[in-house]
This record gives sequence, structure tokens and C-alpha cells, in this order.
Amino acid sequence: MKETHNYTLYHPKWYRERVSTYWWARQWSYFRFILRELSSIFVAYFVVLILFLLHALSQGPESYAAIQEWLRTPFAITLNFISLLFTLFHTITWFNLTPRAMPVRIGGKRLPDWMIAAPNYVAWVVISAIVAWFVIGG
Amino acid sequence: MDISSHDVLLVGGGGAGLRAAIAVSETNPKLKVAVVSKVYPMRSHTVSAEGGAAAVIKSNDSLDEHAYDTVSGGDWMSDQDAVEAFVKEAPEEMLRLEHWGCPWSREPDGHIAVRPFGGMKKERTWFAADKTGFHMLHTLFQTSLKYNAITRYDEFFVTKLLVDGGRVQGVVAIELMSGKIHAILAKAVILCTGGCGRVFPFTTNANIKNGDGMALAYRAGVPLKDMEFVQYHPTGLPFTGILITEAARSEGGYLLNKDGYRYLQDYNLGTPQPKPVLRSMELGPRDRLSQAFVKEMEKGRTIDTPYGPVVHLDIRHLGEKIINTKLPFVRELCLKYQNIDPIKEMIPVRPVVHYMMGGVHTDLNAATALTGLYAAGEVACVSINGANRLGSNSLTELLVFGARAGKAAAAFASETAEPGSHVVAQAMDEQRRLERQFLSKTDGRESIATIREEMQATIEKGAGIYRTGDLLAQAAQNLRRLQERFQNVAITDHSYTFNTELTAVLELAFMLDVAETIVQSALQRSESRGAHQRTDFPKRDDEKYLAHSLIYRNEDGSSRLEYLPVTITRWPPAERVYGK
Amino acid sequence: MIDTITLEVARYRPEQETEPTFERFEVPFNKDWVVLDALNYIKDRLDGSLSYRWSCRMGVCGSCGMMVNGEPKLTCATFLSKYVPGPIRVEPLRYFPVVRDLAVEMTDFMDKLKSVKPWIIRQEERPLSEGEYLQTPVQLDNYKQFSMCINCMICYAACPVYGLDHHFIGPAALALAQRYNMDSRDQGTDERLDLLSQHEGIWGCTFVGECTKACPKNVDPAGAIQQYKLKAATEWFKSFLMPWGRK
Amino acid sequence: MGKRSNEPLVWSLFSSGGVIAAFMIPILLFLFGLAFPLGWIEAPGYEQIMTLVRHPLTRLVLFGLCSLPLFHWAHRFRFTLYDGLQIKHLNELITVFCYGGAVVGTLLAGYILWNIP
Ligand SMILES: Cc1cc2nc3c(=O)[nH]c(=O)nc-3n(C[C@H](O)[C@H](O)[C@H](O)COP(=O)(O)OP(=O)(O)OC[C@H]3O[C@@H](n4cnc5c(N)ncnc54)[C@H](O)[C@@H]3O)c2cc1C
Ligand code: SF4
Ligand code: F3S
Ligand code: FES
Repeated sequence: MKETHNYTLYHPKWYRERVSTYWWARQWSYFRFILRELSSIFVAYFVVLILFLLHALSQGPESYAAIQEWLRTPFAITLNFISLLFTLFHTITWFNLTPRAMPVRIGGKRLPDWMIAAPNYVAWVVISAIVAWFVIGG
Repeated sequence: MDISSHDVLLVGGGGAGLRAAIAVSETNPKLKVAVVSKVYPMRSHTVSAEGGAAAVIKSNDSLDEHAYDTVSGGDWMSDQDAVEAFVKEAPEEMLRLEHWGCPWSREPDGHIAVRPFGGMKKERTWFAADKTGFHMLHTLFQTSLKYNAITRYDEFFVTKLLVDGGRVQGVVAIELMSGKIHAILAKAVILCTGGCGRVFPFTTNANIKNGDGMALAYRAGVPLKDMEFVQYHPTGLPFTGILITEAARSEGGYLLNKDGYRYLQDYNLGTPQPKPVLRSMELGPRDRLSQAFVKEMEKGRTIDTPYGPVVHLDIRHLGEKIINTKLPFVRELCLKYQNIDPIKEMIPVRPVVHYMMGGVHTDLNAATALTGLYAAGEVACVSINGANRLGSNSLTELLVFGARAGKAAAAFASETAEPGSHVVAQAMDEQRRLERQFLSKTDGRESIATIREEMQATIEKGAGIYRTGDLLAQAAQNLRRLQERFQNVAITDHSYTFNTELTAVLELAFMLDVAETIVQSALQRSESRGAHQRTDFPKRDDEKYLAHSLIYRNEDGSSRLEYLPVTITRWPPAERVYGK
Repeated sequence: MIDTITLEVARYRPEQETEPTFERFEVPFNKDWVVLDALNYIKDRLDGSLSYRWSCRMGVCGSCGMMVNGEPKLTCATFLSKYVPGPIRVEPLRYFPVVRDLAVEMTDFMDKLKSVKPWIIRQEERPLSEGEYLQTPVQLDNYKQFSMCINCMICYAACPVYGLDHHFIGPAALALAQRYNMDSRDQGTDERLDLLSQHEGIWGCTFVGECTKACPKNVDPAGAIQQYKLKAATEWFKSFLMPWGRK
Repeated sequence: MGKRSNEPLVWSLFSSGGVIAAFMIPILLFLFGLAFPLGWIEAPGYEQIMTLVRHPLTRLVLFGLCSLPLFHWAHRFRFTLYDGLQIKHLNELITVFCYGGAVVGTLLAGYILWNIP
């Protein structure tokens, strides 16, 4: 019993726990959530990268060559590798959440989640192929 | 002490209480209504009701048939004027709930769907899958939020009715959160505190069903009616007492003994058919089914388990689809609590205390013998259920008589004077009693749990499915001894904040009173009728006992019984025939 | 097979303590027991002053939610055997103020339930004499899932957004709003939408999704909220493009 | 908080950005960030890329690809700051930083794409 404690009759003090600043580190599912949210930073990074590339393109072949040079540095490779992992994580979590946000009903029955998520993955493969075809071969 | 004042006060926020509160507000929106409940309203035990609620809505059905089923199901102990009013108002009340949003199960064309139920000759039980009570309670609760005239006192435990000048004028209640004691005054009080299954050791009833309202009324000098009639439901899960709804049988489930034999055919309940037949076999009334179980047990044809003998409820032949759409909760409960899948395995079941036919004696408008005091729901006995309630009549009863109580109390409150100041002094006395007897008591020796368990064992032994004069007399004696020991009960928790030991001890006191009324009423009824089976008087005796028992509390704490003739209007007593 | 199992139960007695402590109790181990049975054993035989809420013991009244080994659970539906050999840590539901021992304060939650107008809103009531509203099983199925909520508040204890900001209306209340919106008998969607498209309403939810994972009744509040967002966004564009379309 | 907020707008931008990012970013990042620099696949030449980028349709897609994912970032990052760091009291600052950043990025993208010869 603490000496300093005072109780007012009929007005018990409620105990409120402050949520720790590191709440997201305490539980695996929360940590996963934070990782998902942080993937947005890498999305933004990607946009910045694209903007640099485009800017270099508009400046002529030398600038474009320079930026390609930079892209070959180990730092850039590492950064892009990590970014790729995060954006993949974004893609997967995003697809898997669509059935939650957009349930589809056919004949009064709710389609199982995977049936709604699956077309996303198919479309993803197709779109990726098209993009690659344009960039590489187009 | 806090004092507040309202026009109409409800004790209890279950189905009956909420329906009554809304009825008061609709009758006279100016009236200030208070709902006092020891748990948040949506925790009330109405939430557990599974199977459904009966009301005539289909064209092949009629009010007379519903009335007849009810009267014969109750072994002619029901007051027939009450039954007629009940069946007549039932459809309208159920429709009202539909309009408030209750998710009733539907037919493909969008009309209300109905299912058969035990003891009913026609399919007339409305259902919301197998969570009917849950949906009804939440619909009522959510709808009640709309009415600004309704003030709620959530988690307030009522300890006493304030009576002065021959009328009730409010209650004393403990606010659990703070321990503060309140005098909540009102011109009219409606008791809706539900049943008292916890008096027994093995029950489907929740922890909060301790007969509080019955004891409150009894202590205030109001008679309790037909307390000897306690319903055993034939199919509870062993150990937990969790109910497997009658709907499991009405959808076509079989009851099988140790040898896989549909034993009900041996007990005058018809011949087995593959499909369910109304008022026959598994769809017989609950009293007869529970009694058949005991007979099977005596013949050694039940299955022994660590939690007592059981029989099997077999629904496997219904198939996965029906089970998942019509009985999903049954499956959920079996998987979760019994670790079996009823699609593949048989469900072990045994009779379990379920419902109280008796209760606070009221008239057709839910008025009790005490001016200003009304009662509705399981706590009350208007007497539609007689000696045995038919499944699915109770939920409807909450609505019909909840609404009637609300209207009557509203009318009464509109032309009645404010509560006087005398009752405040009474409330102070009650506060001092609570302090002295419980909160500041440090010298007790008896454990709450022990007294409670002994009480439960006593009443089970004396007033179980089959009773005898000797065992009842012994039980009465035991209960008196327990009452004495209770004076010496030990209280370890002296805190004002959320003191659940205090509520447990108050509930135990209520239960001891209620147990006594059950045993005394049963002792005096020397006949067998419905749920009251005396092996020493195995016959029904209409000559002497076509009458309700009314039990009163004497000044010295002892009880006395009176009898009131049953009201017969159109259906003279006859033999109860099932399976034909 | 073990004979006993240890429970570490959070105690908070505001008359004596400023913050919770843990107390250890040893209870008999029985494979048929749920955590609530163990608590009842403690209350009946070891320490009568332990305070917590419970009622139905069949997972439908919603009173017995607590943290069991760090996860929000209905204690009447959580078996001891899952945690063998123990110890089992039992705490009050997270993110709510603690009143005493295992009981939390819930008026905030109750106010939130009311704030979403969880009742049928009609421009015109249908007279009882006209019978029931027709509602096909398919229409029923549209909202049925969201009507299964037992108000156990477990989803609140799972949702960090609620933990961080108590103004957030939270999963169960939003699922309840959606339950009425999707009901073919209801006409109050617009009214509720105005209320809930504010920041504290649906937009606070960042789709952590833990509410749905923790919900013992498969209500899927996370889904309800996202569907609501989609609806609110569509309505927003509609009212932007056709300002005359809304009242 | 009586008035209707702008949340539906930013949320819609966030969602569409999320969709685009999910579908397009991994492949592009793989090609430009790893496959080309590491020589797994032969990188297209300057002129080849320019031909592609000059096409108005490509510019439109690129504009969307830059702008919307920035709003996706802005929205998520805003909430991550609120919740992860518990600094909701800096609400205004965060909002300006995040959505402001996205708007600036969008303008920049427009400018660059417009000026590609
Ligand atoms: C498992 C189960 C299944 C059932 N299934 C069906 C069915 O399918 N069909 C059917 O028709 N019937 C069924 N019944 C019966 C029916 O559900 C009950 O009879 C009915 O719900 C009782 O409702 P009530 O409003 O009278 O009381 P309850 O719902 O029990 O409410 C009692 C209220 O009183 C309050 N209260 C009690 N004591 C105090 C006090 N001292 N101070 C303050 N407040 C107090 C409580 O807080 C609570 O709010 C079933 C019952 C059980 C147990
Ligand atoms: S949504 Fe689920 S977890 Fe949340 S209160 Fe309702 S039943 Fe409990
Ligand atoms: S956990 Fe919380 S953030 Fe949203 S999806 Fe569920 S309410
Ligand atoms: S006690 Fe009712 S839900 Fe657990």
C-alpha cells in the first residue's frame, strides 16, 4: 500500500495505462502492421526515383547515363532491393485486404476471400508482363 | 445517499424490462422512465434464449389452437383468460419487433419463417436462426436508445422495495462502480428481474438469475404464485448445463438411449417416425421428456459420464446444410464446449433446470397485490404457463406482458402523487442495514460458496424432477438451517468499488428465500401435475388442486400458503394426450 | 497430465493501490474448464474479493472479456488446456480504464454504441396492420454478420487506434452502424453517414485488421468499416458532382 | 465537428494510389533498380526509352504513377506519425508536410513530364 495514495469515498480512481510509444513492437501482428504502413515510404522513394530518371532523360543521354551509373552502386542496389521487398509486401497485403473491403456476393452467398483476392494476383501478373514488354521490347 | 425521482421505474433490463420501458414512453412520452439493472441491459439473460418465440401468423394456424396447446401443455393450470389475451396480442407484438429491426429468419419470398416446437400442434415459432433471444434483446435495447425519456441505471443492484402507505414508492440500489447507495423513487415500479435457475446446481440459467425480484416482492409482503413448478429442459450439455435448443429436435433430432433406441416411444409419447411429428415423440412437452429421462436412468439405459448420466441427441441425419443454416449456434456450442461436431457425432444431453413457471402473482395487467407494483417476464406469474411452459412461449410473454405492464404502470403513474418523504427514511435504514450486515462485517465464519452449494444440493434432492413428501420436508428443514448459518456468513471484501462479493452474498440471501418458497409450495401440493411430480401422489387431483398456490411471508420469516382457483373459460380440464 | 495450473491475475484495488499488481493463484487443472471456471474457483475458495464480470458462461452475453496471456478473449470460451503448463496471465481488457481488478469502465463504449443511431430509421412507419416488411433471405444475409455482435469490446482491446485515441468510435459501433445501413428496412444511411464520415468516425481506422481477427463472433468490423469508407467516398463524390442530389 | 471533412477525398486518392502502387511498382522497381543495373536483363537504350516516354499515353500513365502513390504515401505516413509516434497534437504540421509533399511532387511530375522534349 502506498502512503501517498488517497481514495475519495464513492469516487474511485480508475487506472489508465498509457499506451507505450513502442506499442507496435510488443506484438507481432502490430509490428507487421507498422511494416505495412512503412512500405509507403518506399513507395514514395520509388516515385522520387522515377522523377529523377525522367528528369535525367529530359536532360539528355549524359545525365541518363550518370544516373544509371549511380544505380549500379552497391548502395543503390541495396536500397532498391529493400524497397522491392517492401513494395512487394505492400502489394500482397493490399490484395489480401480487398475481400474485406469489397465483399462479392453471388446468388446470395458471399464468395470466399481467396476467390476475390485471386483475380488481383492474375491481373498483377498480366500487368507486370505488359509493363515489362513495353519497357524492354516495346 | 443519492436520491432521485422518476415516474415509472423498471427493475431489470432484460426483454421484459426493455419492452415495458418502451411501452411507458409510447403511452405517455412525458413520463420519466428509469431502467435499473444489475448488469448492462444487453447482458441480461434473455440474450441466451435460442429456439424462438411463438405467435400465430400463418393462415393454417389459429389463435384457438395456440391457446389450446398452451393450456394443455400447462396441464390445465394456466388461467385461460390470460392465455387468450396472450395469444391474441402475441402476433402484433412480434410484428412490432420486426418493425424495430429484429432479424427474423425468412422464407424465400421474404415472409417470416416459422418452425415447429415442442408441444405445439402447428408450426408457429418465429426464430432468428438459433439466437432468437439474443437478437430480440439487442433489437429492444438498441431501439430503447431512441427514447430520451428513458434513463438507465446500469450496474445498479436493487436490494429493497420502498413501501409506504400501502403502495410501492421506489427502490434502494447499490451503484456497483462506486459503492454508493441510492434511493431511486418512483410512482410505479415494474419488476422484470427474470428467473431463479441458480437456486439449483445444474441449470441453463446465467449467473445473474437468482430470483432477486421474487425475493424483493416476497419480502415486501407480495405473494408468489405456483412456485412449485420448475421446468427441467430435457437437453442440456453435461457439466456446463449449456442448453441445446429444442429447435434441434423440432428440426428432426432424435433422443436415443444407451442402445441407440428412441426411448420416448415407451412413455406414451407416440410412435417413432423418421420425420418430426408435431406434439409427438421428441416434440412432446418438456416435463414429459425430462421425466422419461429419469425413468430410463432408473432402468439403467442411460450412459454414464463423469458429469452424470446422459442420453444422446442425434442430429447427424439432418445433414451439414440444415445444421449450418438452422442450428449454427448448436454446432458452435458443441464444438466449443463439448469438443464434438454434431454433424458427425451424437450430442450427450441430460435434463437441466431451465425455467420458473411460478413467480410474483399478477393480474392480467401485470399488477401485483401491492399498489403501484407490477411484474412481467419470468419473474412474474400471470399464469399463462401453468404447470409446464411450452418452449417459445416465454419470449413472447416478455413482449406481451412487458407491454401490458408498461401501459398499466404509465396509466397509474399519470394519476398518482409523487412519492412521499417517509420512504427516504426507510432507504436510510436500508443503507445502515447493508453497512452493518455486510460491508463492515468482519466476524463471519461460513463461506458463501459452501452455503450456496449446500442450498443447491438440498433443493435438487428435495424438489428435483420427482419429489416426495419426505424429501421435501427434509429439504425444508435443511433450508432453515442454512438460513441460520447464513447469519454467520464471512465477508472478506470490504471495498466500496465494484464489490462482487457483496452482490454474491445479497444474491445468496435472495436465493435462500426463493428456495424456501419452492420447497414449501411443493410440499403442500399433494398431486402430480406438469412439472410437479410427486411419487407419493402420482395422480392429478383437479378436485383439490385445480388452484394456484400463493405463498406469503409472515412477519417472523416463516411462510403461509393460500390457494386461488384456476380461471377456466373455454377448455375444461382433460387428459393431456401426446403422440396421437 | 498436470494437476494444477497457476494463474497470474491482475489486481487493482483503488482504495489501497495506485496501480495494478499481479497475484498468483494455483487452481486445480481440469480439461473441461475454461479460464472463467478457474476465476470462479478462486473467488469461491481462495479469495472472495476478486472482482470481474460474467453471466451466461456460454459466449453470448459479452461480459467476460479479458486479456489472457496478452490477447483479448472471452474467458468463458477459452479453455485452460490451451495454456498448459501455464502460468496463465489474466488482465482486464486493454485500452479501457480499470475500475477494480478485472473490471473495466465501459460507459465510453456505451455512448459510442448509441451515437451511431442503432435503430431502424424510417421516413414513414409502416402500420402494424400491413404486416411484416418483406425481407428475402438474401437481403437478410447482407447485414446478418454485422448483427451478431455481442458487445464484448474485445475488438476495442485489439485495436491500437482506439488505444491511442479514445475519440475513435471504434470497430463494434461502426459495424453496428453498418448493420442498420445494410438492412433493407432502414432508411437512415444518409443520417448516419453524416455522423460517421467525420474524422473520429470511420476515417480514424487505418485498417489494422486486428479487430476482425480477435472478434469471437466473426462479425468482421474491419470489413464493415472499409465498406463504409468506400460508401462514404462515393457519396462524397456524388454530392460534389451533383450538389443538388442530396438534401 | 459538424462539417463534413475532406477525408473522403484524401482517402480516395490514398486508395487509388495504393492500387497503382500494388500493380505497377514492383515490376518497375525490379527492372530499373535491380535487373538493368545488375545486367540480368539488357537495359534499353536512351533513345528507346525516349520513344516510349514521348508517347502522350505513357506520359499520362507516368503522371498517375507519380502522383497517386505520393498521396498514398502521404495518407499512410500521416497516420503512421499519429499512431506510431503518438504525435497527433502536431496534426496541422503533419498534414501540411504529408499532403503538401504529395502536391509538390505532383506538380513536379507534371512539370518534368511536360518538359520532356
Ligand atoms: C438458455 C435459455 C434458452 C431459452 N430459450 C428460450 C426460447 O427459445 N424461447 C422462449 O420463449 N424462451 C426461452 N428461454 C426463456 C426466456 O429466455 C426467459 O424466460 C426470458 O428471457 C426472461 O426474460 P426477463 O426479461 O424476464 O429476464 P432477464 O432477461 O433474465 O433479465 C433480468 C434483468 O433483471 C435484472 N436484475 C435482476 N436482479 C436484479 C437486481 N437485484 N437489481 C437490479 N437488476 C436486477 C438483470 O440485470 C436483468 O437485466 C430460454 C432461457 C434460457 C436460460
Ligand atoms: S465486433 Fe466482435 S469483438 Fe467487437 S464487440 Fe462485437 S462481438 Fe465483440
Ligand atoms: S483494429 Fe482498428 S484500425 Fe480499424 S480495422 Fe480494426 S478498427
Ligand atoms: S460469460 Fe457471457 S460471454 Fe462469457
